[in-house]
Amino acid sequence: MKKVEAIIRKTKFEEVKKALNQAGIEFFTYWDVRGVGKDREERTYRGINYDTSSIERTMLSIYVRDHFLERTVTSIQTAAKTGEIGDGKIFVSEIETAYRIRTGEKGGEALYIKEEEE
Amino acid sequence: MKKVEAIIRKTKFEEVKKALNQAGIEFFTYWDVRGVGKDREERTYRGINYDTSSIERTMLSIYVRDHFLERTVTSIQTAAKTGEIGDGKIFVSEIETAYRIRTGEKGGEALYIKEEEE
Amino acid sequence: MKKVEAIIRKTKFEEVKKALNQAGIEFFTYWDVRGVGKDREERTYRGINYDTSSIERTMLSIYVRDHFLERTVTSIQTAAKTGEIGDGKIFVSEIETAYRIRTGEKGGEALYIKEEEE
Amino acid sequence: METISISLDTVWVLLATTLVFLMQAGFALVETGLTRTKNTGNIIMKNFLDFAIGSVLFWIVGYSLMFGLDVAGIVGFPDFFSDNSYNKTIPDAAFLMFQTVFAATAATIVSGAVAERTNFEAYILFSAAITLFIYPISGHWIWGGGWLSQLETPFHDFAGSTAVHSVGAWASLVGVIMVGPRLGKYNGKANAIPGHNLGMAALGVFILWFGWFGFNAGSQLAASGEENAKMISHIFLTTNLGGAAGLLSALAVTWIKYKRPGISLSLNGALAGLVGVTAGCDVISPSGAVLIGTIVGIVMVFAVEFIDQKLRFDDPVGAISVHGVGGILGTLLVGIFATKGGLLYNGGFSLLISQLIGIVTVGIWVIASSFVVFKIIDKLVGLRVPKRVEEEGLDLYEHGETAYN
Amino acid sequence: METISISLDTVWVLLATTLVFLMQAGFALVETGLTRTKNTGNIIMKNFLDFAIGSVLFWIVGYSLMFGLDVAGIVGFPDFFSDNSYNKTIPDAAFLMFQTVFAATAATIVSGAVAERTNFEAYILFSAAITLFIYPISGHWIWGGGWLSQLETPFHDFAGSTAVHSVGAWASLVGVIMVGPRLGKYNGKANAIPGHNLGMAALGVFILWFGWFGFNAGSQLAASGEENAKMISHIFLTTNLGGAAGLLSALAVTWIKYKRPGISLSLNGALAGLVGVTAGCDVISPSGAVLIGTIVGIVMVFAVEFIDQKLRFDDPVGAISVHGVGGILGTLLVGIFATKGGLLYNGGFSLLISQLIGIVTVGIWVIASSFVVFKIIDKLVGLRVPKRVEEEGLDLYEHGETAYN
Amino acid sequence: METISISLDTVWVLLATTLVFLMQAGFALVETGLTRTKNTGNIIMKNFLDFAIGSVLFWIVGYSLMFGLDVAGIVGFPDFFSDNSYNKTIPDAAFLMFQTVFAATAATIVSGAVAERTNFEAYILFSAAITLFIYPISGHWIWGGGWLSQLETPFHDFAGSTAVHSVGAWASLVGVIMVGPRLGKYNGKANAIPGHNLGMAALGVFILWFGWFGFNAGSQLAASGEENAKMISHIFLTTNLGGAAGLLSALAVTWIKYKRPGISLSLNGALAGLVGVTAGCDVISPSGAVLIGTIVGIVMVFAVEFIDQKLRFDDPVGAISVHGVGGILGTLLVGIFATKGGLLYNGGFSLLISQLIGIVTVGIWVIASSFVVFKIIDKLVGLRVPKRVEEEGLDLYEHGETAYN
Ligand SMILES: Nc1ncnc2c1ncn2[C@@H]1O[C@H](COP(=O)(O)OP(=O)(O)O)[C@@H](O)[C@H]1O
Ligand SMILES: Nc1ncnc2c1ncn2[C@@H]1O[C@H](COP(=O)(O)OP(=O)(O)O)[C@@H](O)[C@H]1O
Ligand SMILES: Nc1ncnc2c1ncn2[C@@H]1O[C@H](COP(=O)(O)OP(=O)(O)O)[C@@H](O)[C@H]1O
Repeated sequence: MKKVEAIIRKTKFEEVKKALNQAGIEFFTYWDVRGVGKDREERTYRGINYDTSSIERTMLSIYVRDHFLERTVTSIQTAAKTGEIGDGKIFVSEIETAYRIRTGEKGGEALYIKEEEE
Repeated sequence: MKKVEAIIRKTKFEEVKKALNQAGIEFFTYWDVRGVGKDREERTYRGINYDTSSIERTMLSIYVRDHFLERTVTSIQTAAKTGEIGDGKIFVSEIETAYRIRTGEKGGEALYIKEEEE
Repeated sequence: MKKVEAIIRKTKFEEVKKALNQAGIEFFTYWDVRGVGKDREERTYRGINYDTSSIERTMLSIYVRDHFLERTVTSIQTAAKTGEIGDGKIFVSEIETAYRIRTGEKGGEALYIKEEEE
Repeated sequence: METISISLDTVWVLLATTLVFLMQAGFALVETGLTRTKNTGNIIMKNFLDFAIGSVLFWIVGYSLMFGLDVAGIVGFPDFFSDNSYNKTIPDAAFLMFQTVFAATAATIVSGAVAERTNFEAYILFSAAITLFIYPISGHWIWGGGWLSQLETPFHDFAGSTAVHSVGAWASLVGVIMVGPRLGKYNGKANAIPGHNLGMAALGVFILWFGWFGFNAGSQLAASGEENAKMISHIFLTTNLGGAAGLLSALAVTWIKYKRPGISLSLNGALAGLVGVTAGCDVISPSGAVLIGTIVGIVMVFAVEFIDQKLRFDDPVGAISVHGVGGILGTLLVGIFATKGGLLYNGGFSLLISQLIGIVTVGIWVIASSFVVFKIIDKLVGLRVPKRVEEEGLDLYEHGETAYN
Repeated sequence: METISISLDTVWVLLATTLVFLMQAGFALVETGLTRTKNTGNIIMKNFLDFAIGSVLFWIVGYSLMFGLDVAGIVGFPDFFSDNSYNKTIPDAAFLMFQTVFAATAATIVSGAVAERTNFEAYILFSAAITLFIYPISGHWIWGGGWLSQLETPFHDFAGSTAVHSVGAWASLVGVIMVGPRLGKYNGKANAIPGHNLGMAALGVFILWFGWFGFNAGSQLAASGEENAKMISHIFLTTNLGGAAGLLSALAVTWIKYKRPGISLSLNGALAGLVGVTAGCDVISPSGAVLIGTIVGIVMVFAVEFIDQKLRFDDPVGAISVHGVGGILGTLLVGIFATKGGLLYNGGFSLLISQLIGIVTVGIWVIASSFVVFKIIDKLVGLRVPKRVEEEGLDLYEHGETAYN
Repeated sequence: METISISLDTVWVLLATTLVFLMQAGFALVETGLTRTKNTGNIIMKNFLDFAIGSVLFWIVGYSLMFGLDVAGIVGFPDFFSDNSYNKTIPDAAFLMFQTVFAATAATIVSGAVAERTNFEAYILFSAAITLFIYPISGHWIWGGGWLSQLETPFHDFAGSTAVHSVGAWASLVGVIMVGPRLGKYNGKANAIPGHNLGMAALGVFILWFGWFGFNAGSQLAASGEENAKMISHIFLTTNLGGAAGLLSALAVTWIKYKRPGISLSLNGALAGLVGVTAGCDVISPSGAVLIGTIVGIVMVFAVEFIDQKLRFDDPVGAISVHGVGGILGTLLVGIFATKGGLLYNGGFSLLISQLIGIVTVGIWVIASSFVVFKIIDKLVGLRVPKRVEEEGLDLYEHGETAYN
């Protein structure tokens, strides 16, 4: 099982969501973060310039079974891209195990609705 | 050392916290996230229906020593369950190492107060 | 490639950011979290005491190439420390791979600007 | 009377009307501020509907029930769409408007008390009932020439500690009990469910205080002539001192009781002080206002704790304590502090007794009628939202819209 | 006229001025509440600048164009810095101030409609143009002694359903079309872009309603004498019932159409009802106000849907529907509901026809002049912000400051 | 004087009182908006306490010190609980109420300047001192018949640029220096600590502007008679133009200096402009108001930068620049722009000199007395919260309650 973390532009969220849905990824979690990166935008607050390079981004956290990994990454990659600095990153890491709280199912099963896939 | 990530209903937070405390887990971090899942609720904004399946959830991030893992998972599992769709998930992954900023302690030690356990 | 997660005091954010910059870490992502820990502060709302030990913290998430790991940890360690309870923790885990959305670059490359380093 | 006097009185009443109107915004802010994000939209809607429904129904029916030709001291003679003149000095429409914003105030008090778990339809129906007849009938007793105003020593409630605030509070009490506490409020012990935005609540209290000048001084219904000018000035002073004293005393109590100066209870203290001086703002001295405000502010904090933790009635915004306890005490203390007729000023007990009679009978009427109305509504549409809706928020499930995005 | 009457009239107009002034805050809150976090600072600034620029320019130029000596029924004779007396009863400065806050209202309507993607400089220039000559010229026709007021049956727009609200709405329409929709609003289908804070929007509506009492009743420009006292009281009543009916009817429509009582559209309903009764608040009966409010509230909801989903004009706050549809219908319905001269009251068609003439000609004027002004501005500085700026927010890129930190 | 005139004057003053009262909410919003989330509750409480404590203490003591029988030009004869009549025309209570809301304004200015690090108890004590004697004594010099009003060419401060605003600002200056900067504000360089909610701050500025009409035009203390009617209308106009010009000029400066139109400094600009015209709103022409507003708006921006970055006095909301620089300049410029007695109008230097004398002596008085008071408070309870409290927020540690949940 893999965890895919993607830091994307807030404005690209709807498109990424749609792309993920089309790729069969129906479940994920996301929240607002601030990213510090190259796309600095200088701010001025009451006469003080402060180079806050921090810009609002959305973090997606998606847990997928291994064979879903590729299409997840590709969907995000494609949908979140604008080609300009600041598009964000995708990170993949290993997850040992998963549980579905509602049923107590463990492992890969926790990630899909059994009846639906069969 | 393990990292337990749990995505739970906001409304279950207090119960989960209590359950974790009773299981001896006194430290954790949490924040608000939005979950995209099966429990879609349709919204209407100014005449446009938009199926936003995103519902507010709480993400817990708990770093535990291996022998604490089971009871952590069980506590959350039990306390966060309502049995209805949308209860959330628990994910476990491996953490290589940890540091306590205050003392610089490294590894497992960073996760408990030495004096207290001995 | 490693992922460094650090839970620090909100008030230490600016210093940590500066320290990271000086150590050559120009990219990271952060968001507000609430930490449950030892530094409980009792609250009273309309006559009810409720021991919410939860205090606002900042979570940093930094993905670095292996040879950057040490200095990343050290920078945070030093800059975020006050010596009082509640300074927070740093956790390190393994990341399998990374992608830069803008270019599609994969792996370590996704984490630095090639031209700059050469 | 000279036309210029009429004009000035009209201007006064109309401007007071606008001030009281804005109290609707004040209530909306206090109530949303002291509850949770997920129900913000719902509470806003309730406050708007209170006013809109109240404006229409009070005009059509309630107004005449309250001020129409007295029938046996109990109720005004119904006269739909009110084309009679119930006030001799200012134009009908001005008097109707002033009374309308008062009626809406009584209604809006309930919305905070039953917030975060009440079925939207049920609430609307109840809100309609309160402006339709609950408020107008007891209002008739006090202000419309009914039996309380015919007592030998007439019941004295100048601007409505009882007529408006207690009415809202009694209805809230019945509502809170019948709807039951919010999920998670009492499981073994009483839990704190902190409001989501104290800044909003604070702005609401400022706006209410602002509106209260119109509420109390506008109730003089006149400004022309030296007597009126003096009286409205006096009312400004007593009103303001009442609010200030309520705030300070509640703050002091929380500071002593809970070791730290509490924010949301201090805000409630200001409101309780204002409610407290409303009945007697015309007949008490400035010092009397400070004393009443202080007493009410202190008692209110204990009342919140008692109602919340002992009685376990879940009133998220403290409406029962602020408007009920404040309203009762304020009305009663007129019998003690009134410079004419008050116990302290050698007026004997007769005023105090009249006050007591008014408090009790209005209480009985509102409790009884509210109970019946809530029962009927419960049968019709159900008082409470389903568990899931309450958990995830009324905004999403009842309105399909969230307040914060 | 006696000096005391002048004084009372002056007090009335000045206090109405403060109420209308606060509507600027109401607009700012509604507009920020119904848009996104990232543009909050920008919208606030636009609302402040509307008022500041309007205050200065209207005083220097617009005021005389509107109220100066009539030139061929078309425009007032320009008289910079207005030291002439255009009103016989109250002091010049009072009349100027009252008219200034009206002019600023017309301007501010546009800011919501074109929010979230318009170049800040472009907006400022347009806002200047509207108070400089667009609003004053049609205003002259209606209130300044121009041709619409010289019709055999004069065009009746008591407080500005057309003169103020429709003017703002027509300009909004042109702006919305020329600036184009926000990124992501229409891609294949029409998407919802939910406002970021309905609590703000609700407070804004309460404040607007509050200010509307000054807007409509202040337009009487007098309070002294029995007739005036009756009239301003009457206006309070019709204004309030119009707003209430608009809210209730819009709520009902959303409830039926979308199965659930919509929040933001109900808020718009209250505003639409208020806009609707503005033209005729002096000549319609209370029941007429309820009917007009109801009609406008219903039509507004359909208008929002039609404009947004069929025409695909992206108006984030519904300004065109509220002020335009509300303004047109409200003005027209005066011809039907006016108790003197209205169709329903055996007045025949002549008033209705005058109303229609006024609506159409003002529409043509504002559309044409706004179009030219927007074209020129587009050439000068460009109407729209770059894609990147729109995506990341105008606050950050245009002001270098963010509203929430 | 006729009683109807008294009545109208009373109505005027009372309504102005409500407007000025609401400025408390305006200050609270500006101050919370420009500071951080973690201290929101604390700032709210400070604003409420200012007003509540001020209402009580000013009534008991301050009022007589300010308006009582003049003792050697320095102070009024103390007369506790003020039962003397200090104003010949309107009722005592009306005059007291109007003066109370003024006193509270002076006090509340300080709360923003020392926000986010001051010990709550210390602040309360200081706030009490300011309404108890600091403000009343200099107020007596200016408005209570004291020596400044006895100068050959009397010091002219119509509505309180010096008497209210500068007093608040001088006290702020002393407070800011003695309390010291917020942690993290200056480490090597001056750091930006952005306010948490510009929407709140903007609403606050709108509300302050709204209240300012009452502040300035209410200071006429009369509305009856043609002269008064003209004067209050004139004041409305100059007040409004001052605010508008301040906003526009501050905006222009930020745009030029920082390349982009700054939001929070423009808001400050409006306030500075309003402060600036407060002293002379009765004696300057509309054009004079625009000029004063413009000058003050420009200087204020430089002052903020200078105080913050050069002097390194940490004033989170810019109170010293807005109320101090605005107050000083505004008062001084009366000597230049007053249409009677101003330098530009051939009035020579005598008024200018009187203005200078007033500015300087009031400054000395407030600085000296504030210094002593702060020193004493520091000994008693300590001026500053512990490091940990400041870091984690005053709401949590001082009140045990957080504003946002
Ligand atoms: N190494 C990293 N660790 C954590 N977050 C990162 C890292 N690199 C980039 N990000 C996040 O991705 C966002 C966009 O990355 P950025 O480097 O600015 O653009 P690009 O990937 O186009 O070069 C940043 O704002 C930051 O939130
Ligand atoms: N694969 C996943 N990746 C990330 N988040 C998930 C994943 N699956 C579920 N979640 C989160 O858990 C929440 C509840 O899950 P859901 O599937 O709706 O209910 P259930 O687990 O009861 O079937 C979702 O709203 C989402 O936030
Ligand atoms: N095991 C853990 N899992 C998740 N978060 C933790 C854990 N331990 C500490 N934290 C986070 O770090 C913060 C500070 O830690 P705390 O234990 O209070 O201080 P210290 O590290 O100085 O002993 C906590 O508020 C919490 O957010």
